[in-house]
Amino acid sequence: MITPELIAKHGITPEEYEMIRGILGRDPNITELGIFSVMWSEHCSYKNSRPELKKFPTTGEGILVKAGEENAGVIDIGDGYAVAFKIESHNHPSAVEPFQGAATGVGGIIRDIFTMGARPIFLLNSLRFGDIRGDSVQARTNRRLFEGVVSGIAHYGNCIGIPTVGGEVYFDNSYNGNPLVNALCLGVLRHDQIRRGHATGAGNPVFYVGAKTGRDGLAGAAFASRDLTEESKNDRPAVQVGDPFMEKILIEACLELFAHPDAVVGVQDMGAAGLTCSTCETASRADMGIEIDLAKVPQREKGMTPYETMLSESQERMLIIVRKGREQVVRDIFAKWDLDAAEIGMVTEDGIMRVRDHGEIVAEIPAKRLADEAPIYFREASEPTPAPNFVLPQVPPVLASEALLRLLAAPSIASKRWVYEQYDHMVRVGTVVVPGSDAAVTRIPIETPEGLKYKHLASSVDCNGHYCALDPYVGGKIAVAEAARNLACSGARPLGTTDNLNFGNPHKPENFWQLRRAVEGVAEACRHFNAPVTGGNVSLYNQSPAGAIDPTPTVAMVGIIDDPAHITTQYFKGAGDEIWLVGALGEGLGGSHYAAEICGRKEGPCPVIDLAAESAVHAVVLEAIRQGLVKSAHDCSEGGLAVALAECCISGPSATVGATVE
Amino acid sequence: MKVGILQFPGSNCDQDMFHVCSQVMGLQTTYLWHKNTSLESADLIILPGGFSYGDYLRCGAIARFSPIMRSVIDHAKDGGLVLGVCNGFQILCESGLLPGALVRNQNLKFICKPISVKVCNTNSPATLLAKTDSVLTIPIAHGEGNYQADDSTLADLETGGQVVLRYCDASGTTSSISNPNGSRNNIAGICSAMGNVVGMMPHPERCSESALGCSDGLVVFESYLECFSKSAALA
Amino acid sequence: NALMKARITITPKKSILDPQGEAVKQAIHHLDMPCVQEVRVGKYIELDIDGSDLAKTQEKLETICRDLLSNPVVEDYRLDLQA
Amino acid sequence: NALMKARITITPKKSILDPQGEAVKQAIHHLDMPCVQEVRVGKYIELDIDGSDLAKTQEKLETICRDLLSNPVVEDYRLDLQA
Repeated sequence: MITPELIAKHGITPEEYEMIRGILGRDPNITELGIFSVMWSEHCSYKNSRPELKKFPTTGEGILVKAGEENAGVIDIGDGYAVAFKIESHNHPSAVEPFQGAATGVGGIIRDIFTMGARPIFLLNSLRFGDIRGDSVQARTNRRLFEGVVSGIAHYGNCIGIPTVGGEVYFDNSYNGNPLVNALCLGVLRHDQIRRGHATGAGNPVFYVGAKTGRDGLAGAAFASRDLTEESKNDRPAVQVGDPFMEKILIEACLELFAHPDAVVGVQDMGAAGLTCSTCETASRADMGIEIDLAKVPQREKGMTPYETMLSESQERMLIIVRKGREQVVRDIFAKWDLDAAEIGMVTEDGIMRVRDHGEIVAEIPAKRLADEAPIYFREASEPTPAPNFVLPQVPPVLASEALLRLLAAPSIASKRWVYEQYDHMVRVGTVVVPGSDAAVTRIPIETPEGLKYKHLASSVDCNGHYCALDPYVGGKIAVAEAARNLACSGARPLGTTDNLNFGNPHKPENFWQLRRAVEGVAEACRHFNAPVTGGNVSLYNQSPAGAIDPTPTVAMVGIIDDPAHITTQYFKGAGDEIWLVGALGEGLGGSHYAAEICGRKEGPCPVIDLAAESAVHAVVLEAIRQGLVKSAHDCSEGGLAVALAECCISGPSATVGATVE
Repeated sequence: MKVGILQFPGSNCDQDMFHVCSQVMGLQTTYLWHKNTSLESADLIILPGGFSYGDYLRCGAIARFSPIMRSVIDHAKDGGLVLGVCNGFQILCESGLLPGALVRNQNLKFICKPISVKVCNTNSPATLLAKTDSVLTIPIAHGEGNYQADDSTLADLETGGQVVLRYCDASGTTSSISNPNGSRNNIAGICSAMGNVVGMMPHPERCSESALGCSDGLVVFESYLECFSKSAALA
Repeated sequence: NALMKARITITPKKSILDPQGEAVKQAIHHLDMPCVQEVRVGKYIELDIDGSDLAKTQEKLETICRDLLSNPVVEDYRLDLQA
Repeated sequence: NALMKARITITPKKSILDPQGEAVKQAIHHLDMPCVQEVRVGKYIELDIDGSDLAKTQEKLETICRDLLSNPVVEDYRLDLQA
């Protein structure tokens, strides 16, 4: 029986429930209510942030698949090749179980990439935790979360054989209890290999491939058709477990299948909301219907209800729309790789997502209205009271030299070797610049009429949460500028951007104001650097015990280095080289790590940024690199000029060098 | 010399090995799928790095029962050349082609970094062209590379000159500081009593091109080519 | 002095996906023992403990099993303590 | 049909370095239980087996324990089979 409490427990408002009754022309049954609740969640529908996301620049001459069209955007890199890349978050699962939460986050983003027909090439991640120093219970918890997340990412990436070549790790108490785990994957494909998630052609069979379905991720689901006794409660794991070994063979099997374009009509990975999301989105994109029977879905546990099967978030599963008559191609390939491949239904013309269980209808919903017409909310925004301005104390609390040492020891600035040495960052023999420099540089093998050639891609992920807390608009611009700066220092020009918007509860006007202003800042800077947004992710309701986390619009940028001779790293190469500062030094210390670490004050104002001056600096650096004048290039970010100089001296692989500066 | 590279479902470095053997060394190279039994008359069999069967139970524990391994064991018994790298080395130990076992790293963490190793014996097929006691920089990437064997096996390895590579520091001295994973006697690579089967944890295929920063690993592949052409001349 | 021995077995929770159990089951079937229906792979920890106060040690070990040795979100544990 | 249950514990040999055991011992000492002298961390495997012929199954399992489930070079195993 559908009661008001049950509707509320599904996160559906009374108004939304009326919309559902309007769409169906009747009351929904429990399975349909579950389907609407997951498809109209913020995570799937972006109902609170969608109006803001429209402000991102998503077009450009290299864009082959635009943001929002498919699972990931695709950008041309020349010679008939292209790259698909995207960043996604797994913040809340990682707070529950750091190892599996982070591991399944990596597994999920990899699926979004190879579902586009691309061979995954590398991974990046951006991690944020509360402070790990000291012996307080909170610090110990943060260390446990930090260690669990890193080893979870290492486990999944290392086992599946995709190198994690770069990223960033930040520590700030605004992330206490709510770590941020943003993972990026980039894949390579030829233009003719692009696969889309469309269920076209009535009568075409719908295949379910990959791991069996269990009750994974259902602990969050508010309802079980059986009463939720204590006993049945614990057979609902609170956590999805990733199986990287299974996903590796799923990649090989899928890419082998995609080499038969005549057999494959559409592909979609089962991410959040598993079977529900993949079926209705593929149908909706093609303005078609889809009909499946849950009795044919491979299941890992006995007696699963339709509600549980449709909402299960078991990992490593894909939905494939096959051309009628070519079913055997799919069965043979998946048999070779010892994977399940079950025909569970077919495409229909009536635009309805119809779900049966042993023939009996358990859900019947118009696919388009479910997938694309979630309610859109225009939340109220109001500017929070700005933080006080940081006034440099007359007498500096410590000697400059000691301040530098303390800054270099601060976890956010200190070397991340302990992290990236747990990631296999060399597999696929493509990593030209290993972690520890401004941007990772990876070579991409491509076949050309003249034989094997290499493209060189640079990638970096950045965001300074302090700045965004002080001024989300300027902070958003700086996040993009810093990513572009890192690319320029490596000799690369920007191609495209993907962003992961990590914010607090949108129902609080101050949080929503931060989201809006950050999006506007990121959008303006992406337009300025001609690096269109190819897609990304929104994660809201990120709260620490003290309130919303610092607004964190993580920005990842991918660029291309036209000539391998231009590949540049950040560390000084040898004595006698001159050191040049390009661009002027700012004045204030508002929002600086000096203010926070040494003076213990997280205060403003946020540093100013002049995008025109910024791109002029990038142009000068790139031109100098192209003329062979540059041995190394590094950007000033957290800790300013002093830390930047120190990093240039000590971050080289072999002997360290010194530097004298007037 | 024809090269056969084993492919298990969980292998990750098979494509890297293929790249170095065919593109860099220009050798005729083929993949050998673990469910088959034919080695397709390959002269050098390479068991690449990766997680063969998802590394459940123990690294290589399940892979050793693949049909292809029967043929590899026969190939080795007939004196054929076999090279196991990282997970390949673990499979060779599990299947009894090499003594001892690889257990969890002492710090319980996966380690991926370039590391110095000393060439301890230059008449193994993998180090024929290297200079004795020379120091090579070759990356390691493993979570279970801690070589263990009982005292008598260890003594036989040392006296029989079967230790091929040892972890050391840049100047070539072996000590517990320069030992990344707790391996006994800093062992990084060994060969069988007959010398034709070699297993090593470091990945030579990851440093065979200067474009990737270091080419110290090339000497391993060149040594195999040299060893093959010399034995072919004798036959 | 007196010595106690604790044997702790930690297994994945019933409905949690156990890829390792699955892989070992397949391998056992390949070694022609198809009659094996289910395989669960977990951890086994053995402790030698000084002292003889069974009750106090049992209580201390319960907390250690819960906080350190097992992850209650995904694993169950069984503790057997003997003198 | 009848079901048999096999419980297998696999522990590292005394002579072999057991990094996990060492690490767990340190961690337990940090949780102020210094009376723990020795810790060995191994694997616990549980099998549900169709059939009821204990002797034949025991013999088959011994080979599987030796060849697949444990590595005699570094590990010992104990097998306990019950109907």
